[in-house]
Amino acid sequence: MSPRRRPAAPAARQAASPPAAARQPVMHNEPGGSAAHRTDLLRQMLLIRRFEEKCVELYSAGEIHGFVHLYIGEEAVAVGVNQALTPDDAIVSTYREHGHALARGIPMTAVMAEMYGRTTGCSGGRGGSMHLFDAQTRFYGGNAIVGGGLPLAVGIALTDRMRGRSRVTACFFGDGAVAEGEFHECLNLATLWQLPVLFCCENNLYAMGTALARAQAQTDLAVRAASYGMPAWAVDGMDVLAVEQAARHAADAVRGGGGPHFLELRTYRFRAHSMYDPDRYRDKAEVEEWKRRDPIDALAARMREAGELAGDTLAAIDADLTGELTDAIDKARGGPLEPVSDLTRFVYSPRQP
Amino acid sequence: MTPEQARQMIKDILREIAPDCDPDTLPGDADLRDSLELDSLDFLNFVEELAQRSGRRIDEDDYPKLATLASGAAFLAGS
Amino acid sequence: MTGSGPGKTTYREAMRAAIREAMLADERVFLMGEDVGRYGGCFAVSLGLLEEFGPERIRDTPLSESAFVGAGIGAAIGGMRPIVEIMTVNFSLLALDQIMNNAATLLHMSGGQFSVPLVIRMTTGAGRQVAAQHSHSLEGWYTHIPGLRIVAPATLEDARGMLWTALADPDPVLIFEHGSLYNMAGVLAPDAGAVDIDSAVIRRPGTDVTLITYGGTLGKALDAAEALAGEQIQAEVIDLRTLRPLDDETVMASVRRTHRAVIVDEGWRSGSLAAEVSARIMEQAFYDLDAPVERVCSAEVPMPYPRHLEEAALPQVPAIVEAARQAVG
Amino acid sequence: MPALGADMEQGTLVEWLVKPGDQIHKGDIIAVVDTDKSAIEVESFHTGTVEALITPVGETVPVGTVLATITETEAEPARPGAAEAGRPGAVEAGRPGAVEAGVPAAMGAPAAAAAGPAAMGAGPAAVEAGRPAAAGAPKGKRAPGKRAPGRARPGRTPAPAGPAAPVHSTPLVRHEAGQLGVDLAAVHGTGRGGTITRADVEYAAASRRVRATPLARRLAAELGVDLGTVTGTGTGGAVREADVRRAAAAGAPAAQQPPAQPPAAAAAAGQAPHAGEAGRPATAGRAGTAGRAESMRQAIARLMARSKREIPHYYVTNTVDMGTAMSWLRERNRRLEVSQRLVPAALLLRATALAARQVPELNGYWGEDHFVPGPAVHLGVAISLRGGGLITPAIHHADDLAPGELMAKLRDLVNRARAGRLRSSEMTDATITVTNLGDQGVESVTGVIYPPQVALVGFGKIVERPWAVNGLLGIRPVVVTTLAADHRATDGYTGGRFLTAIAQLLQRPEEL
Repeated sequence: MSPRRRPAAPAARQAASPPAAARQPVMHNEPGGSAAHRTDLLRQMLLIRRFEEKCVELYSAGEIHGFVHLYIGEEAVAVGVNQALTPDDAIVSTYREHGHALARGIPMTAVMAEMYGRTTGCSGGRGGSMHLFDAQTRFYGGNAIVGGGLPLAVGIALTDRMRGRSRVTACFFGDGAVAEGEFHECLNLATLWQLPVLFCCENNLYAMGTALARAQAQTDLAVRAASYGMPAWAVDGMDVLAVEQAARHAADAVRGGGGPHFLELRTYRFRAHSMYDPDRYRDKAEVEEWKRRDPIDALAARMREAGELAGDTLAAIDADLTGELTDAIDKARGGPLEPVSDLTRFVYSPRQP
Repeated sequence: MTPEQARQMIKDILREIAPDCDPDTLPGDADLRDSLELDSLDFLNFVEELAQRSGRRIDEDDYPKLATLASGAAFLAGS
Repeated sequence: MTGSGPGKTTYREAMRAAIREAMLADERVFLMGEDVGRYGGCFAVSLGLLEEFGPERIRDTPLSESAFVGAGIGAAIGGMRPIVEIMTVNFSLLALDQIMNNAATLLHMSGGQFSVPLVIRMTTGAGRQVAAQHSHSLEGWYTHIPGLRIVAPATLEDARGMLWTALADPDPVLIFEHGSLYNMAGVLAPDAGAVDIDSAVIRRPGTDVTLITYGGTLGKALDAAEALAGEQIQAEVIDLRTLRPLDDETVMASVRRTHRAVIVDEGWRSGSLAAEVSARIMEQAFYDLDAPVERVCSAEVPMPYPRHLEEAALPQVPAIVEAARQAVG
Repeated sequence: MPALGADMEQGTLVEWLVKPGDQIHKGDIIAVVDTDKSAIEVESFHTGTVEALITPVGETVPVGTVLATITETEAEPARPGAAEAGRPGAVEAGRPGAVEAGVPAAMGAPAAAAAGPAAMGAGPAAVEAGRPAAAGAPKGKRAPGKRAPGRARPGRTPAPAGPAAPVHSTPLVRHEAGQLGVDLAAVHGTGRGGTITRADVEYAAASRRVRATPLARRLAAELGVDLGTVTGTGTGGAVREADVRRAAAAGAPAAQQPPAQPPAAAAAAGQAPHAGEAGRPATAGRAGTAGRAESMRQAIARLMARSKREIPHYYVTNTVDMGTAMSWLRERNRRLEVSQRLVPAALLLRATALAARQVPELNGYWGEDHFVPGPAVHLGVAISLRGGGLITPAIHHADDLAPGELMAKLRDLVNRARAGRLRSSEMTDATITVTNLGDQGVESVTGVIYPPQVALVGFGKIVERPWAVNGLLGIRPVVVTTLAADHRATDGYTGGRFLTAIAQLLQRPEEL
């Protein structure tokens, strides 16, 4: 075992340490900041958390397969950003997208069924964990090529722009994508054409096993986006209220014709890159440090502090979610498998006779 | 040997040499070699068998006398 | 738009007319690519269209193939009917991720929810001494990919008529235009319009051997057939037109008549489209073959610059004639 | 089961003439086999003890099947020139098609039994004889569990090769076999004591498969053409569509033979007399069944079509004064018993045999691209069978036989041919063939060469004609002699020399 390295300064300070609590937004200033809303945010984050935990269990039990990338620790990003989106808006996502999908409102039953490869899955079972799609909610996948979703988002936004529609396309991608050529091509193009794209960079500090500072010459990703001439700023991705606030601000601007905006959402994944990995690339202490800033615990604590969360509410929500989850798993297990005779469906569209 | 015996002997030998033919149906004056498609070796066999069974010498000069059933029987019965 | 002679039209003009017609007929249609606007298109296909349709619909893009091809895909799933022009097939490799991983797979990955009605046009092929990064015929690579439709107009009629059908197709269609064809001139019927993009056609009937080709080598195959006719060998020439999915029926029907096949393909021989066609003939018409299938392909070398070497690297009429003779015996 | 002809795929064992424990010598007749053509005696090529009879009487088995095993007591020295004798066969069998018939390559070519056909000669069969017959005559010990794989194509008749282990060969030969991908266990050795020679390996390698296009194969199957009889005009001699169509149009031949007659049925239709004379039960199948006649017809058709297709024939004709010869004959016969007498045909054959010795360019075979001289003069004699058909067994070393001996051989051969009792070697090695249609009353016959021989001699009827000698006209018996010869092998001049030789020989009958 080689000695663990801590990310070098100055990135270490910025990247590896959670933002100071003092920088957290003040609750009473938040838009739509009712207790009921915050309870809903808590519920959504918990739903994602419980879903992902269940995936670990099911994967380990051999019930679901493939590459499964968990969102545990990053829930505040998906839930926060989604607060700023309307049903007409679109989302282009990554392979770590269970949270995005659930936050977007794709039914848990459909997402779970997709894990099981059933026709009742949101992609009809064809996609699996990395390729969740849902036309209903304008959820354009589930893209498992790092950076591959950005051009799509640009194109979808181009459509809205050309059709004169006031819509936002939110494009999620990780810090790893910033190193891809497509990132730069797309930020350039989107700005050049003033397209309504909300770029949401989930900076969880690691491109798989490569720390940000080991891959990026400039680790302040918002700065790099800003260099293309679009508004860009960093947000504490462990604070769902902060994320929501930033996303609303950006989305409103995009919707209003302000061209693309860029959010660097600083977050952390608590688990391995994909289900299990040796985790040799980061320090256990670092993980523990970030876990102390668990976005769910953080929100619950603040709500309790504010007297918004009764003693048994969280337990009740949890029990509720567990029931929902059990139901989703039962439904997924009972869902039909596509007959092999349909193997080559969905390669080409059905032809008109 | 009566002509009838001679005729029967000739027929018997011909049956062996040409089993696909029935000498009974042959007109007495029909040319044996032509009718029964006997080649020179068949004919030689015929002559040899005839000489052996009848016990008489048959020279080449006698061959024309064996051309038909009638003449052959006459030849054998004669002498 | 005038052709090179009275009443004549060039391939380039036919293609331009097709784009123009599509733009007029469907407001969802737009053209984007490098230098399609002010420059008028690298091969002048879109000359004059910017002036007619404006910069919103004739979009010059930065040199970022992945972004603008991907944007075309996004626009297509968003509801538009984009025509994306890539200057040459060699550059298309910069967008291969988008073409392969998105255009060809989205319909499938989404369980049929998102189809990609996108048209990508690009120039392919050699013959203009533009050396090893602008000359290759890589359409065979694209024919490997399920989810794509690959077409190669080799005639004025197809240049004029394939685009509209491609735009009407719910799935991504790649149009490969051989660079040597743009100046090809001929008379195009005034009412020339949409043509199918499903079938191969027999460009010249014959009885003794089937020459199977497409795109830039169709002319060479026809010349070879003419030369063979002088030797009493009647060659049938098939223009595949659509390279994926292949029209097996037309090919096999011909091979069953002639019992011999020569495939002419400007791609490299190894792993080529010609190999695919040959394999299908073996699979489907083996017992009708009276000679091994012959292939005339490009030499396995990056395209050299000097004319004599370039000519030597490419399928030429004498080689086609020789291959046909070999097959006929 | 020996291949007694190119078209023979199977044979029915009619009778065993030996039993386990019997001492046998090379050349002994050990069994009788019924083919679609004739019952044929199978001779042993080895001296030894019969170990086991494997194929039971009445069973129809594919060519190449082991009939019996013989323990060799001692390897006899190979007949000098045996290898040479095999050569033409090798070449012949190497032709496309040898294997197509489904028989192991060694069984190769032409039709011996089936071959009788041609209006002429036992030629090709003869050629094969050296090799295939050997395969038919089981020899050596059969190694337990080690069955020599047949060279028949997979999926066809299971044809274990006759000769089985142990395989004798030199390291060089083994090396070459490895290079050529030849399984030595499946190769018949023609060398000393059955040793596999280099030539055997090359032969085996060359004869594995017919080169034919898929279309040609399909058409051949549809049209019932045996690809093995078709000459390919494609690259590397590949048989193509046009070749098959040509062959079909020329009346070539079903690839599949009708199944052999069950012995009992054959016997019912059989000819009794000579069977009895042979001292054996008349169970052996005999010529004359409809099925056999038909297949014989087909075999004749096939072979003759091939001959005309492949061989550029030229013809020369001569009319020979037979006055002296006939007088000599009459004088000679006058002194002899019937059984000792000669027929004129004997003189004609004798003259032909001697002429063939004098003009050896006409005595032999056409190989791939060159003439291969025959090892001796083995005179094929076309014998018409009662009930139709033709068979052309060979009189071996005919040039060494005096007219009386020749006559005796001829009578024996004709009797046995008509009784369906020919020997395999007689079916397979003629080097030149004679047809004599004089008995049918025709004046001349211009024949079709029996491939791969290069010459066919025809004699018409001996008739009296006005004849001028030294300016004086007289009546003389004359015979028209014709020669059909392969122009690839010889030119008309050679043919002329040959006919002249016959004419001169017939003028001095006392020296014959």
